[in-house]
Amino acid sequence: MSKEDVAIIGVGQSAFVRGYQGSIRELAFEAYREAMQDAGISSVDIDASIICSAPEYDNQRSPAGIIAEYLGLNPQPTFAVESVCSSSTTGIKIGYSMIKSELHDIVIILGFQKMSKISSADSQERMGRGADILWESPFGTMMPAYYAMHARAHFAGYGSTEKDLAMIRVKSSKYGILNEKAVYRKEVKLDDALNAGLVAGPLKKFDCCANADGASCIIMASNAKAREITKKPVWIMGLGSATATMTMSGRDALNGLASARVAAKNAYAMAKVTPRDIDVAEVHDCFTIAEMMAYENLGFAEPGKGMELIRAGETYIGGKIPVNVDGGLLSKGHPIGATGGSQVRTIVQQLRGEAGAIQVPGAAIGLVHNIGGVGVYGNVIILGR
Amino acid sequence: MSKEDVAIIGVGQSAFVRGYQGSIRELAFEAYREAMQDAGISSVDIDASIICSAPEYDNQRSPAGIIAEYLGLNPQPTFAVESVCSSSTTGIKIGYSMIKSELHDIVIILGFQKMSKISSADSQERMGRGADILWESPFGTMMPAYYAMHARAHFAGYGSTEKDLAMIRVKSSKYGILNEKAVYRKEVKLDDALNAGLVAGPLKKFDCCANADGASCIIMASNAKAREITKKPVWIMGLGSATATMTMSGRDALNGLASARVAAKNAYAMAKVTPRDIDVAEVHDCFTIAEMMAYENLGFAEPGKGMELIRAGETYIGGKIPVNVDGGLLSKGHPIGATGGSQVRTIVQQLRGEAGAIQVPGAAIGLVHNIGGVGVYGNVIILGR
Amino acid sequence: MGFEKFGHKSFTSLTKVDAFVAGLENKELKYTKCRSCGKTYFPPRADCCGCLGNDMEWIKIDGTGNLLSYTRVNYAPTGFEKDVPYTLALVDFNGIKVFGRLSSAIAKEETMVVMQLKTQVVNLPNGQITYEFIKPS
Amino acid sequence: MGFEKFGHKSFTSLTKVDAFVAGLENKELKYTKCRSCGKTYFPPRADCCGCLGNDMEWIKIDGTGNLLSYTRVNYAPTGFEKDVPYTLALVDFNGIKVFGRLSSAIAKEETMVVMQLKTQVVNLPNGQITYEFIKPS
Ligand SMILES: [Zn+2]
Ligand SMILES: [Zn+2]
Repeated sequence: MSKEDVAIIGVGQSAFVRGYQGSIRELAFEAYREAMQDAGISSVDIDASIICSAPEYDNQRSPAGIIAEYLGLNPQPTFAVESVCSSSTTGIKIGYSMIKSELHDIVIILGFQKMSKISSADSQERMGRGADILWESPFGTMMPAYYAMHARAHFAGYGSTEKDLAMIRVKSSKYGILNEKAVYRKEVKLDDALNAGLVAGPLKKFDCCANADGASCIIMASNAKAREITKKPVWIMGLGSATATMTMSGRDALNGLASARVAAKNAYAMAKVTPRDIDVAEVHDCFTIAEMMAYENLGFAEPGKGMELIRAGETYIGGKIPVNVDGGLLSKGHPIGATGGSQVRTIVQQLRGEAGAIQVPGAAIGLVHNIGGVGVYGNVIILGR
Repeated sequence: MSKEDVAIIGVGQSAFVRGYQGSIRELAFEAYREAMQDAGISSVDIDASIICSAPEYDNQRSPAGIIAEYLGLNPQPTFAVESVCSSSTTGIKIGYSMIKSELHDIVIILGFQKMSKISSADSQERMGRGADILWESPFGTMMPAYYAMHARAHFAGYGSTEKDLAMIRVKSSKYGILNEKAVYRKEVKLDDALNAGLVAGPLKKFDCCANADGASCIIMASNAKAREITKKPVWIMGLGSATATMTMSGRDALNGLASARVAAKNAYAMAKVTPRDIDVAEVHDCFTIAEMMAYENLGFAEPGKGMELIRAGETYIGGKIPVNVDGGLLSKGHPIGATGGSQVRTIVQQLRGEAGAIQVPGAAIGLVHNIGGVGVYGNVIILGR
Repeated sequence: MGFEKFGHKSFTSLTKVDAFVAGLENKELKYTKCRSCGKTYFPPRADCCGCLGNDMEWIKIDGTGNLLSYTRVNYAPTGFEKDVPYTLALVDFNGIKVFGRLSSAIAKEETMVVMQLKTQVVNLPNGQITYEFIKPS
Repeated sequence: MGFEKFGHKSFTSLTKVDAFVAGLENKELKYTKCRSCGKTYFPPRADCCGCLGNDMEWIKIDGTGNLLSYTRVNYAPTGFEKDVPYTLALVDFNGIKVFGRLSSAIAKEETMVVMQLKTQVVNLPNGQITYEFIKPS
């Protein structure tokens, strides 16, 4: 039995693409339009908007203001939220609290990122400055390097291998091909993944997700409003959020993400369910190793046993716990602020039974795991129909 | 009788200075230390932190992560919030909702800004990019220009004058001299203000607040925790937030700020009080005209009658409605993300009877008016003891 | 692409309404109107927040408007220093409000709220294109 | 001021712990310890989040540590392109964990988790100062 305080009543997503030929407001509108049509409401019904993205990828500062204006959401309140790659699930948590606290009845969570205006090296420089600029960035850090250090620690501690990671990418590509909104829709075979060039050892090209431009929009409502508006509300059962130190020096170990572990524990406790109750999950696979760690941090496998899940195919549809059956970040691309909302959208479609070719039969409880930075921020959301 | 759901149990502020000789994490710690000592709690008591600032003034991206780490607030959740100059009162609203919704019991709102690393022209360029970069920034916009246009419209519509604005600055300086944490503590005489050089006509040098480096910290708690921790809780009675279009083209008129008007209406309604019930107010006087408009938008005066308040001295201590008796932004300086928290701190001290030389006798209900951009974002908070 | 040509200094190159620049090149300042619901937009938009549609008609802004407010700036943000002083203004063309600069040909002394103005496209020496407000002849 | 000298490329000049750079100039890598409550910090800090104090003692990191993890990067962010490839590492010195680069003198083949390492201060050709991890002699 789900908690039925706050529901998701509409979801939308733009295509995730390499170089979006428009402004951020126009990109945001694509997700907004789809979510609004999904919910069947109009802008006057919305009480507040929460705009989620990481700054410095676009010249427009304070994007909440201009996006709220473009969506027709004045004079309702708006503001921007950021926890890098987990910004839009942080937005979901805030949306929940604003509705549950009775400040607002209907809130939209709009996540977006347009990364294509800057080069890949500049993008890594920005992500590098999302690490500690006093003590780590001066060494030339970047996201693939941090996750590579986690991979190396996982290999050393548990005996997982490059092949295990490649198998995660093969699964991603199988489902990514089916996702019309994904940026990468080609098959990746095990040998392709294993033979690709090293980015940051042991991570190779296909272990890494691509930058992309994209937007997502989630519309949340109180129980009363949700009952009025939709026949298929999806309820927020559990929310967990946690952090770990930004500096690697402050971490106990690099073979998992402590923030995800704590966030998961809190989300399960709030939802009063266990990992075994989850029918379908979206996890933050910005790198293959991130999905491997998620298996363990979410309790789908014991610590160090995540590799057994992928080896046995248990995270495919039909397995014990289907994970990232929409292709995940590895195939969809990772437009930072939009990513969490896209994950939530996939789970909502699954719980409504509207997931088409990737439907997990009978899915009733789903989970979203969205990570900001290298586990600096961890958000876990449990949804039920 | 105040609502007693969520209280403020600790307040702190760094000195607001021209060029802070440290990093943003160290600046944040100064406000945090004072607030924690004020509340008499330790980091393990805190359930979540909300970090408020405008980006692009410092190379550190995703500052919430590094600041939460420096404050010793892992693994508790954190995230960044931005609504430019009103970021930290947006943080207060989110903190309220997280406590009222029972997600968390004790939350800190940490606002900061370090602006001194960049030149004044670069700072205006950034603020300029906080306007619509497609349709307004290409003309060379900046904050003083936008507020100057509001001043001109106010003069033309209501007959207010440059002298009225200068009188607001004179009041500010009278109280700013008494504020040890203010960046500007010299007397400004009426003639000084009237004879100063034009920045953007009709606004002159002393009509404009100065950039500053600073931090503020507000600690909020549930009723149960507040009762346990402090003998002088200050309660959140009302919260109102609203927006106006970022583009000037979308506004009905420039002689007031619609977002402040709507936010005030909502805050009064939630608090079940009227403007006449307010004993002391902190309003967002980034420019003198902003204080003038606030008088009217908050209902302290009828539209067009704000000038009568300052002419009659009614916004001094002893007047009908003392406003910005801590010197306001004009004297304290305006470290964007820290400003709202500093305003809240002043009102909390007033309601506790701890405001010293600037104490408004018997103050029981106070108001904070904090504006982001040129009225793009408006937050009004009503506090009661 | 193409939108980077607009304004004294451009901050962005991509928008779905870059036809606005083509309009300027034809000496026309245009707004958009939603063909589905009739809502009008200046600044022009590609999407209608009223009806969620995206079928827009471009219409020329004609005639005279009245000056709602203005300011003459003596300082400028980075990139605009050489233009100082210049006058920013908001002008109402029968409900369509347009933000821009006043022509430097209009004397400071004669500038006043409610004065009548019309628009004129200006090709700038740096190759950029913009519009400004001038006195009706 | 002074902190901009630290690292292959600096992102900031101001911190209250710029004495760290002076330490490097004396060939010493140091952490801080709170004189009030004894809590130790690397990276070094000016403030103690344990007791809210700010009276810190500087202590040298000595001896050998063990390699917790590492990665050899083939791509670099803007400003570090010429350094590629380089190896980032986290090394544990008896509970004090230090992030940095491995000396390029350590062969790729012999790099492995748990290998023993010590620190060495390095003056870079561009005038910057940093530290790296080397094999104990
Ligand atoms: Zn329409
Ligand atoms: Zn201590």
